[in-house]
Amino acid sequence: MISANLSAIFYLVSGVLFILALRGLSSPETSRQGNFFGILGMIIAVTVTFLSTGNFSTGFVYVLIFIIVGGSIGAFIAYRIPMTAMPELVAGFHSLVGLAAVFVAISAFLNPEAFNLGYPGNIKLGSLIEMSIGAAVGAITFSGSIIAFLKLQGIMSGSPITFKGQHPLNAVILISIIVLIYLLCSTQSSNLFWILLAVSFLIGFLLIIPIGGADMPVVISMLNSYSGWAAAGIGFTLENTALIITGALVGSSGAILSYIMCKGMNRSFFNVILGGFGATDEKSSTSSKEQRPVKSGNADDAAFLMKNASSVIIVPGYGMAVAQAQHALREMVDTLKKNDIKVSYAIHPVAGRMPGHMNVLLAEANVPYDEVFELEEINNDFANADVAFVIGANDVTNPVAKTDPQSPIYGMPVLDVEKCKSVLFVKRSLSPGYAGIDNDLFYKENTLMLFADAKKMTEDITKNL
Amino acid sequence: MISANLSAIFYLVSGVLFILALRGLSSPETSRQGNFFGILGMIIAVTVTFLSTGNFSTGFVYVLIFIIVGGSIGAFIAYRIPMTAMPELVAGFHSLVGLAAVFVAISAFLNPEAFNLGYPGNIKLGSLIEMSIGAAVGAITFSGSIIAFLKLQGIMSGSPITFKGQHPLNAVILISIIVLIYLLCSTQSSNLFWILLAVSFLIGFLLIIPIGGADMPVVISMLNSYSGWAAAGIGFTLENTALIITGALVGSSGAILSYIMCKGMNRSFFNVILGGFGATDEKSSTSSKEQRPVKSGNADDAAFLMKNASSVIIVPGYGMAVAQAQHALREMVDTLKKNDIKVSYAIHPVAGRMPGHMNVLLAEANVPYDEVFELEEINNDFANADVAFVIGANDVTNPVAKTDPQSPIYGMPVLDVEKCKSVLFVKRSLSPGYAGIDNDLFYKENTLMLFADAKKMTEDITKNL
Amino acid sequence: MEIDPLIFRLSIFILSIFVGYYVVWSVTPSLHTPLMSVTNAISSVIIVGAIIAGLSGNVNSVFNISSIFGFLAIALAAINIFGGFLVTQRMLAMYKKKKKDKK
Amino acid sequence: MEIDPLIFRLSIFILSIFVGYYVVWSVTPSLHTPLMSVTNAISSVIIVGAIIAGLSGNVNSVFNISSIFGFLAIALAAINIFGGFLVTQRMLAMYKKKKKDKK
Ligand SMILES: NC(=O)c1ccc[n+]([C@@H]2O[C@H](COP(=O)([O-])OP(=O)(O)OC[C@H]3O[C@@H](n4cnc5c(N)ncnc54)[C@H](OP(=O)(O)O)[C@@H]3O)[C@@H](O)[C@H]2O)c1
Ligand SMILES: NC(=O)c1ccc[n+]([C@@H]2O[C@H](COP(=O)([O-])OP(=O)(O)OC[C@H]3O[C@@H](n4cnc5c(N)ncnc54)[C@H](OP(=O)(O)O)[C@@H]3O)[C@@H](O)[C@H]2O)c1
Repeated sequence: MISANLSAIFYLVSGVLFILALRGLSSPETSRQGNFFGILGMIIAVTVTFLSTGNFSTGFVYVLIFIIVGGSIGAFIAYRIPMTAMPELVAGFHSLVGLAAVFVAISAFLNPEAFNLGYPGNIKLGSLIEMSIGAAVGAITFSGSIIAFLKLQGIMSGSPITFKGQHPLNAVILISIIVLIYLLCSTQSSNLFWILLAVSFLIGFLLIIPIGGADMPVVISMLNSYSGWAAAGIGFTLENTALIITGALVGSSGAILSYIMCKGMNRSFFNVILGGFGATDEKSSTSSKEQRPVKSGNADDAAFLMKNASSVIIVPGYGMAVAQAQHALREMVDTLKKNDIKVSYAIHPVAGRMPGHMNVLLAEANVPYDEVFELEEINNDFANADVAFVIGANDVTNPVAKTDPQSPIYGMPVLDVEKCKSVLFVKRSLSPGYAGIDNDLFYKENTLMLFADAKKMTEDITKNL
Repeated sequence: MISANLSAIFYLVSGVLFILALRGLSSPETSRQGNFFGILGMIIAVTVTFLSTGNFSTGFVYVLIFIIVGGSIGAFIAYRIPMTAMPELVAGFHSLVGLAAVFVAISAFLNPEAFNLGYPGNIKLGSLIEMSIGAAVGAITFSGSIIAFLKLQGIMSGSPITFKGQHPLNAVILISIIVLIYLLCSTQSSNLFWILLAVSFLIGFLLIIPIGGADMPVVISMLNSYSGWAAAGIGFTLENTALIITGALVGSSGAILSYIMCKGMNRSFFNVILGGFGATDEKSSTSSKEQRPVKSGNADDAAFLMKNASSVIIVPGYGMAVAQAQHALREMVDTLKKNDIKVSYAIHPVAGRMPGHMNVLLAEANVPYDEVFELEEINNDFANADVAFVIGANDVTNPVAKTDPQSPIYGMPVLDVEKCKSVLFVKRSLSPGYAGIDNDLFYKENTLMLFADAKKMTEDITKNL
Repeated sequence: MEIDPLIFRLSIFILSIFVGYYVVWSVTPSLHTPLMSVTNAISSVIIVGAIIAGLSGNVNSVFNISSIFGFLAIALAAINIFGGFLVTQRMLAMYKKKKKDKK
Repeated sequence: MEIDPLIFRLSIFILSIFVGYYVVWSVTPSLHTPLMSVTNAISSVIIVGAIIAGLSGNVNSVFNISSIFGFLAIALAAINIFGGFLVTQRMLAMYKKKKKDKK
């Protein structure tokens, strides 16, 4: 058993280690060390908790057992999950953090003595407020993440589920949560606590269903932020510095990532959160325009164009992830490089379905990260490149964002692929991407459409090179 | 009289406002607002202190009087000081912070009851340690800054004062300070406290005299950092959050600026701090090489060259500050611009004598900051510019930093002025700059030397344009 | 003159938000996916609370209604901790620089 | 189970160092001189200690050996505060963008 002071110092140390963990991610070189700091911080936090309770009885053994069980499941998932399923994985994991926060809050509510928070029915006011906020936010995180997970997995339809009076209903429920917390704190009634939890689960569910499947990344990130604030709330209850620091870190992190995504899509955060985007427009816009002529080609044509190019820029998008084409792509690029063709990759901030999605997939396929460039770094190079090879990307290349103020994506920064001498588009049809709007590029003079699955097409091209 | 809790919250608020003050400096647009936050933070901190002592007796009146007296002096200095004297001003102000910290520590030592630190001769151990460290660092800051001030003002010679056994002596004194602190804390003897202060003043003095006048900016910044740590030390003694936060901010700020300067000069921090750089080399290198022929011209030649240029890059340096030539320069540039010549300014990170020195001077002369570029932003433009107008700068243009591994400034980033079609050098002689090494550029084909005072020459050129 | 510890915690919280803000903005965009998974892992430091809850039973009954929720929370948090750190590790291991084949 | 406030202060100190590190790196180089003068001003928040010291005398003797040092410190800090903020203000007021003469 160690003193409260000593454990407070160790919790501080682990908080600082978590800061260093995130700091490490400022560059790929330091990132692995950063992750190590994170693991170290967690080990310290857990060990100190054991030492400060000083309880090594049977309970301790069970704690270990549950850690091992949970840990094995986690490790199994971590090694098995394909890189393309990262968005779902993150959503799933968030739901667990939310649920864990709820469970801890329940436990503290039922047995406040174990946490030094007073006695059942007479919990310290401050702790009760923190605890109920933590529980409510945790519950919202849980049910919201579950919906996000189901939508991303495709188990639930991605289209927004809307009904009349949805927003007023949500507003009423949110207000009732605040009222419930107030009543709970004044009466200490355990019934109110359970009602609060139930209502919070419900609102998490209701808040997310109207949001389209493709907006889920913003939602996940927002829920990430929530889970951070929930953790911080519990941290105040438990008077634990590590939790407070971590909660604030995670809270900021999620908020900033949501902001980055919204900016990358040129949409306001509220526009995303209020939902209903995507599904309906899609059908209307696809039907009308498909008459216009497009030039389409096959793998042979593409190989010919690229063989005669001196520089090629690859623009991967969501379709590459769907088709798992990253390895095939890498092989194609290797062949191009053998022919002394300069190849680089251009990644749009919201290419794919989560921030950094394309980078992970390319890294998985052993593409060195110094060949991969961000939008601002590479956008001027398109004018000097011979071929833009757009694989499964669509919206992020759509010039309408620069030209048509009516377009829903107007003002979103896009990759200037049209400035290349020729543009190759690998996709299966003329159907639009996530934003549901037609891409004028398909009908341009210098565009060649390659209608096929991304992986199949890339392999074919490699054969023809 | 307000409660300890309430004042703690206000101190936190003022700490946060200080953070926002520094944050504002991330761009000129937000900087004025940032300064306002800083002022607000200070007002809050002072007001809360008054309210929390709750003492509005005669003492309070005297406090106000001293604030008004000090404030008037400060305001007077602030409005009168020429922008060229910023380095001295900062050094002078630092010495005051250091001395103030010493006085507060003395007062706390003599009357610990007023600070809740125990009783004379029986001060709480922790407080005594913090207090004596704060006092020692404050004293070093004071005497060190005084020397820096005198050297920068030219009252004291800028050349390093070195003697045999200097470093061992300093080491002995530094060790004795630690021993003194230890003894002081174990005996609580007030004699030891005075000895500690005296020795700290002495070491501050000894540490700075061997450092050359031109290295003073690094020293100032280092002392700035010290004054921050001293403030934080006193903050721990007074249990004051605002002081702790501020101390850490100032401490980091000074350390980072020292680092930036050392990197800009490609010298190690220890090389600077151990001193003895500059003075001796200067003479040896100037004498030997002066035979080589240079092309020198007059204002007329310079005006002719510039009139026929389509783009001119101005490279200001320390000499511009000495000559107070910024206003004349601005007028010259205005005339050039009227003739449709594109003009921009290139600022090297260590041009002048303190970080950002040139930027302030140009701003004073109403040069818009979007015409002023940093080294990385503009270095590639020299190749396309017609004329580089180097005014009072020398080391920051010296190509030897790129070519000669023997040179003391090898590896320091420099402005590539030699890539311009022609280079104009305004300085009074062929003597070297601060680093004391000859500049090959003077003898190049496309260089024209304009030997004169910078202000005089610039005015003459304007007349001839 | 004692200051309520809550105020200190509030200070820590606010300063951590500043740190979080800056530290996350300094993350390179290409590592945003690992960022999401690692924040996931570290936010599971809530396991600290879960452990206290799990150990809240007495010698006679390790399992009571409150400790059961604690144990469940431990398992959930453990999934996240191991899952989060390991998947991050796996991703980060893939980020490689170009091999310098040509000298 | 009370935690020593010193530990909280230590936490605040460490987190502030992180904040300071990031906030100062984010300062644009052209404002490094104002940065030096404003840090000067804010570090004079030590005036808080000076005021307490100055007010430490009793009703009969406002000036005692300890309060005199306090008053001196007040004056020194005040020079810095007013001088520092005002000179910063003066400098910052000079930083202007190009006027858009040509429409
Ligand atoms: N990254 C993020 O963080 C994030 C977050 C939220 C939203 N978003 C949104 O997601 C979109 C991302 O843009 P994006 O250009 O990457 O994707 P996109 O615009 O959604 O387009 C993806 C394209 O891939 C094609 N595709 C699908 N499966 C394919 C397969 N197996 N083989 C070949 N092609 C296939 C689809 O066309 P076919 O059906 O014709 O094949 C589709 O047009 C943006 O609108 C962005 O706002 C991104
Ligand atoms: N900025 C910082 O933070 C900082 C800090 C520490 C050290 N330093 C050092 O300071 C140096 C700065 O480089 P720099 O190029 O700006 O200056 P420099 O290399 O010191 O050269 C200044 C030149 O100005 C000329 N000059 C002096 N008075 C003049 C007048 N009235 N009219 C015309 N010319 C005059 C001098 O030549 P004449 O005598 O022939 O006229 C001298 O060669 C670097 O070596 C840097 O490492 C800078």
